Amino acid sequence: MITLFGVGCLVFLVVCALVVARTRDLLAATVVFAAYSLVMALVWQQLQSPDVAITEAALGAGITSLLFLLAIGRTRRTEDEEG
Amino acid sequence: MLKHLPVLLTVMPLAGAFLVPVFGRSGRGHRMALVTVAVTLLAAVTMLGITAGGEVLRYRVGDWPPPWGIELRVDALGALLASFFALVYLAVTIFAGRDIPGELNPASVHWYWSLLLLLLAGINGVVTAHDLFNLFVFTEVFSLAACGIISIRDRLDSLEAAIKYLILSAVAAGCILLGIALVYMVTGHLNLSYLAAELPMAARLYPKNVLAMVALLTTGFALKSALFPLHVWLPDAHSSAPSPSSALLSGLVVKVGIVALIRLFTTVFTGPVIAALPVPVFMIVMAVGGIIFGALFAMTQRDLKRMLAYSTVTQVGYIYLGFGLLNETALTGALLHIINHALLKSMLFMCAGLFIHRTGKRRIADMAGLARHMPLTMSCFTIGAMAMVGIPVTNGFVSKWHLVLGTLHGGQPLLAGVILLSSLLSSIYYFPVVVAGWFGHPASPPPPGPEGPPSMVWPIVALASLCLILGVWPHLPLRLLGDVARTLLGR
Amino acid sequence: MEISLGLFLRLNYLVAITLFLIGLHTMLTHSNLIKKVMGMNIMETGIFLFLVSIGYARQSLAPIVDQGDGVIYANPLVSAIVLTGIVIAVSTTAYTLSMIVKLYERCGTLDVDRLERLRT
Amino acid sequence: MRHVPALLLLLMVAYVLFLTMAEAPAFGVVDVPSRNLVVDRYLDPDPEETGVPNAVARIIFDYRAHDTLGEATVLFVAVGAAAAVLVGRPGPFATRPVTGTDDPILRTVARLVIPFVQVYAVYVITHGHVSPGGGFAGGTILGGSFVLYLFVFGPGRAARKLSPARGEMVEGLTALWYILVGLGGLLLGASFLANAAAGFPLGVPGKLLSGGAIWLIGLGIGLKVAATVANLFLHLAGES
Amino acid sequence: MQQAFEFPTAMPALIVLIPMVGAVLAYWVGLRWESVRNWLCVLVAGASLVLCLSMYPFIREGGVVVTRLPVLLPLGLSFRVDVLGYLLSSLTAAIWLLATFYSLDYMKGEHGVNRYYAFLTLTLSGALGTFMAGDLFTFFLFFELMSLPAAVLVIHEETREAVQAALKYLFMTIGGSLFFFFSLVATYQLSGSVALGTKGLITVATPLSFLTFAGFLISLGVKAGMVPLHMWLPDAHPVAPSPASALLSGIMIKTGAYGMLRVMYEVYGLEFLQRTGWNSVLLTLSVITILMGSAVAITQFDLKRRLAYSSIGQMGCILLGMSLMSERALTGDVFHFFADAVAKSCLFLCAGVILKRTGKRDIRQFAGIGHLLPVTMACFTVSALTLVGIPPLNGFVSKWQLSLGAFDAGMPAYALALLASSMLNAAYYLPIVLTAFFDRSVQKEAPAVGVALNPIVKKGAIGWQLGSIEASAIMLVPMVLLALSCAVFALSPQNWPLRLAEMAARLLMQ
Repeated sequence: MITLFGVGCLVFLVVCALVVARTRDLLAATVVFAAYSLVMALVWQQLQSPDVAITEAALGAGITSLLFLLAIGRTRRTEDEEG
Repeated sequence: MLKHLPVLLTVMPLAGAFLVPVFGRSGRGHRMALVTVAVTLLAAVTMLGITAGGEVLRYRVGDWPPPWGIELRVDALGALLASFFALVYLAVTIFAGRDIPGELNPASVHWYWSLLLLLLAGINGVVTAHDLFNLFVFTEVFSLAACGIISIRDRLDSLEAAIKYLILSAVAAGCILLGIALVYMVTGHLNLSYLAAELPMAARLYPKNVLAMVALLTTGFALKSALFPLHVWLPDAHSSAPSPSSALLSGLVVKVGIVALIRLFTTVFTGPVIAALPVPVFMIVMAVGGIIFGALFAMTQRDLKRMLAYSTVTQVGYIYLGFGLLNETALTGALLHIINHALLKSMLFMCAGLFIHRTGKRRIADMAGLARHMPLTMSCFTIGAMAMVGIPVTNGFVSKWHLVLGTLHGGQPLLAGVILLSSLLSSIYYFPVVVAGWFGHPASPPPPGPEGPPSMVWPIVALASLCLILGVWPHLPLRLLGDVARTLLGR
Repeated sequence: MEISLGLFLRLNYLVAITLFLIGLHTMLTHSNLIKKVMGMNIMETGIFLFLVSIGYARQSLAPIVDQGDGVIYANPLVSAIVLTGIVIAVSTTAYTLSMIVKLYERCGTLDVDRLERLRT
Repeated sequence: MRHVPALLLLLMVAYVLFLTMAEAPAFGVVDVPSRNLVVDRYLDPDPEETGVPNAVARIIFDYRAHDTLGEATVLFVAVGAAAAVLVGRPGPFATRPVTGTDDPILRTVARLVIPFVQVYAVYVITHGHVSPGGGFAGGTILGGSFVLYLFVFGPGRAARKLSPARGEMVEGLTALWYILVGLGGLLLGASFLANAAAGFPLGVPGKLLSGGAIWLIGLGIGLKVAATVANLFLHLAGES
Repeated sequence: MQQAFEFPTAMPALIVLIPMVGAVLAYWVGLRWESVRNWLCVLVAGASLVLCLSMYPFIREGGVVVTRLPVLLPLGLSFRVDVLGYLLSSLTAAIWLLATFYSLDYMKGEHGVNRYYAFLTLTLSGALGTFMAGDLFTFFLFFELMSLPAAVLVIHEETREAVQAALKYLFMTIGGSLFFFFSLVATYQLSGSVALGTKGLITVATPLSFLTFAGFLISLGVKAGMVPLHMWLPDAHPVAPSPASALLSGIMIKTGAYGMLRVMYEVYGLEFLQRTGWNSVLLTLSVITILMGSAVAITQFDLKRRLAYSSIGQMGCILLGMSLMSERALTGDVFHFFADAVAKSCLFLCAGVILKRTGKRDIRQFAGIGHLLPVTMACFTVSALTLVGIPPLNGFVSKWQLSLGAFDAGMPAYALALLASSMLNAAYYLPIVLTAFFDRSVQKEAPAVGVALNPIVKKGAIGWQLGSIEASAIMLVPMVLLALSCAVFALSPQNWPLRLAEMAARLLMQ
């Protein structure tokens, strides 16, 4: 796990988390979140636990991002309220 | 068959809950829920019969020995709690039969019964669990189910309260899971007894780790059981929920977190290193805060259910105070108060529910003269109010007696003062409602017809009379809880 | 120097705790409900990263036990716990988002402070 | 900044946690306290106890099957409660974004892709105890194929394919299936959710039908998760 | 110390149980037959009086009637009737009988009568249980059983100020009982038992025992109307129906003083109190209560409020008698229980008649009502003079004994306090009597509307100008009996209550 790729993934995760936290546009946050989940699935695979990797890919990247998209579709896209 | 009772206690409500969406669509859901809860009550009472002698039922799920498989353990405390919780559940389910169709839209009524059974399964799961991760999973089950029965009311304030409750409960779940991860990292076990064996050695090697773990687990379960500074979600959640749900939430759900903490602190965190941690002191401080602020806030409420919700914050404070003192009498008082408050607060919320069901009004000011056309419900509410204040004939008095005696055993007369002050404060916000009810003059003419459908009135009367009976002959639960407290602290 | 080397060797734990804290911070301080749910997910995946990192060993293989003995496998119990955790996280997210959608239908806003003003 | 108390709290938590990490057992080494007798038995090379090579599947569906029952219940509760909320009458700010498209490219591609996704999903479910994957991942993929159908052909046709009532029924039955397998173990003389001890045929490890109860539960869980995901998105898309 | 031999009979439990069952029966019967319920209540009160008196043979040689019911509640109930308990419970039952008899006519045509009778009888059971309690826990239980139903009596009129007064009464009573609860638990913690009758449960002066005595003092002080804690009394008594306020003033506030007596003499013991300086605190408090109560009474023009403040003054005298800690003072004190109970209930009953017949509450309008209500005002005068302490009446006997006690205790100054109390009593009672009989100025307009005129004393028979509008016989008989008992006992050679009081004092001082 102490490979460059592993460390790179971890740093990418932290950056993605910060971006999701900071951005005001929820759609962008969802896309970054999907990327975050995918890289997280990669990290699981790095940590030698494939079961979790597949589940994270299917549930995290797939379902959760879809849920966020649908929720934003039915509510509002940007975070701060104008008016 | 008796050997399998511990697991059946959880599995039966689950099976019932899964069957409700299949068969319970056209109104049969309520009957299925009733049958399931009755059977669970039967199972719990038989287990109480077995464990009353001090014997502990150990059950290995899947026949795997403890550190590998999951073990369920039911002692006298677990059986007693399960029995009383199931009893309250039966009363509330009967009450909900006529109350829910009025309050919810027809499409989601059958889901209400399913969620009700899932909540019972979650509670029984936590009460019987003897494995840390299993405890976490069933804590999540009952948290989500509790949130479900709030949001099912589909009004703005219910949804907002449910979301706030769920997010805070998710934070609590995060803390608990991180706590479990830390404890697994240093001990390698999840079964509570093996954990207790490994913990002293681990505490010497990784002291900060154990400190963080204890703090996280306590915070998580305290948040789930609305201990004072972490109680912000409770008033909105318990007042905007449908009445039977608020009865269950205030009566049972809030207590399960405390039961889990008591089980952790008396079986796992018993080593010398952890005894040095000031966790009980923090609990007492928070409890005192909860007692005082709960009472003060309750006095300023105009809505009856919000007042009852804030009163729950006070009563949770009592239980944590008794638990934090860690001496035998105080712990007996705390455990007895868990049962007494479960009976009392669910009965009071059901009374409030019946008042709202009849008159459609929720404000205390509208309670004037209610007893003229609802004498039975009002007298049950009066018994409940007297028990909350701790008048001698009621069960509230018995647990207050042990709590105050416990504080004196612990050498803290000041805490006894806090308990008595809050009893006075609770009389100040309960008795005006009772007095207005009996002697006030109703603003609008009472609706025609009897006091309320019998299926709503009789559970209230049953619970109220049980409160009185437990007040006059408290020896059955008292003797059991005395032995349990001795064994729990004896270790 | 010794502390920092120790910390670098435990980079996984560090990142896990950082993700946990970012998630917790987002949940507690952001006023938009959907943003809070995202924070919840980040917090939970942070804990899962911490959990799986506990079970990892260098040169270990995936816990499919078919290479005979003398081989180091990753800790399967941790994966089982994380699997259950992920499903719980997703269920909580799904349920919260459904409530948020319904709340938006009722009052047209997702901002917690605005909601507070609306209700009182 | 009115979030100062929250920040202070977080700094305290961060400080304690990082200190804990500094002195925690090393990362990636074998002699950590968590590698003890518990894990050695889970990784027991000759699988005559559970009959499946995938150690994680052993734990999920056999050693700690009660946890997975709890977790399947959490899924059931979440989607049940979500359905109970979403069937409510629409409020003033209601919007219905999912309407399905009549774009021929999307429709034909979808019609082509969905069967293959479902085959792959069935593969992942049934081989859960042999290779990585398992009920949850496979179920999600199966559910995902239904969601694809929902997004492309709109909630109306999707509801005809799998109506919410029938979806809930499937959910209930498959969850019940899990309990029935558990009760099977109980009725066969062993305890609830027992596998080898209750005499389920373990078959040849590595083969498809090996693992006795594990295989049955895996199938049940797969179907349940698929039904749950489908049901959830049907409600979220606002089928009423 | 001669250990009083105990007679294990179930009599006390029976005495307490009858009114409880009676109350429930009365409420249930009252829903249909009014008169049957009325006579049932009178019967129940009479029965408890007879049963109380029937305990005399045991009590005569200083014996004690004991009943133990270990099964109930966490600590079990026990009753222990010694001379003091016997005297006060018989007194309670007697006055309750007279008040119930009186309210047969007083409550005719009122609203909520069924509730009134049921709770009146229930409060009787509470009062009797309090006087006959064998341990502090039973005392606390029946103390509550008496206080809470009494709130229903106070709130009977259901007017705004009735509700306010009842709420204030409730909160102060509950606050007081919580202090008692704390002391009860602390006593159990300090001495391991709460039983009365064993001397000196708590003898070591620790901070907790200090707090415990303070708790007892505050809780029983609230009930007895000690000055800083008396605020509820002047509001509650005027609002309640007259027979109820007669019982409230006559009996119920005495339970507070009785509790103090038991706590001071049996739970703690005299030397402990003297050593820790509590007796000086008690003495000052009682003097303040006397002076404050009587002084404010003078300024009150509502008759019932004046009587309420007078009760506070009288309770001050009783507390003073207790704190002097000499045998003769104690005799006078116990006798003053008797004298004040009789006189004060008679005064309230008279006030009730005045209110019912003339509709007047304000003393300044009482000009000439002596002629309208000759018998009532006669009883009023006799009772008033008793409380003032004029020689031939009970009041003088108790004041005399109390003063002697003060001299025995070596604190003659407190005899002055008693003298001052008598003079102040005179200051607020005599004006009423004078205006009632000798003020001929007003009295031209007709008495209150709708008052049935049934003249007993015919016009001109003994020179009265106007036909009297005297109350019916049912209301007059109890008043006359009470007034007579103010005089009869003092005049009769062997003053029966006084002898009992001496026995009680000797028992307590052992």
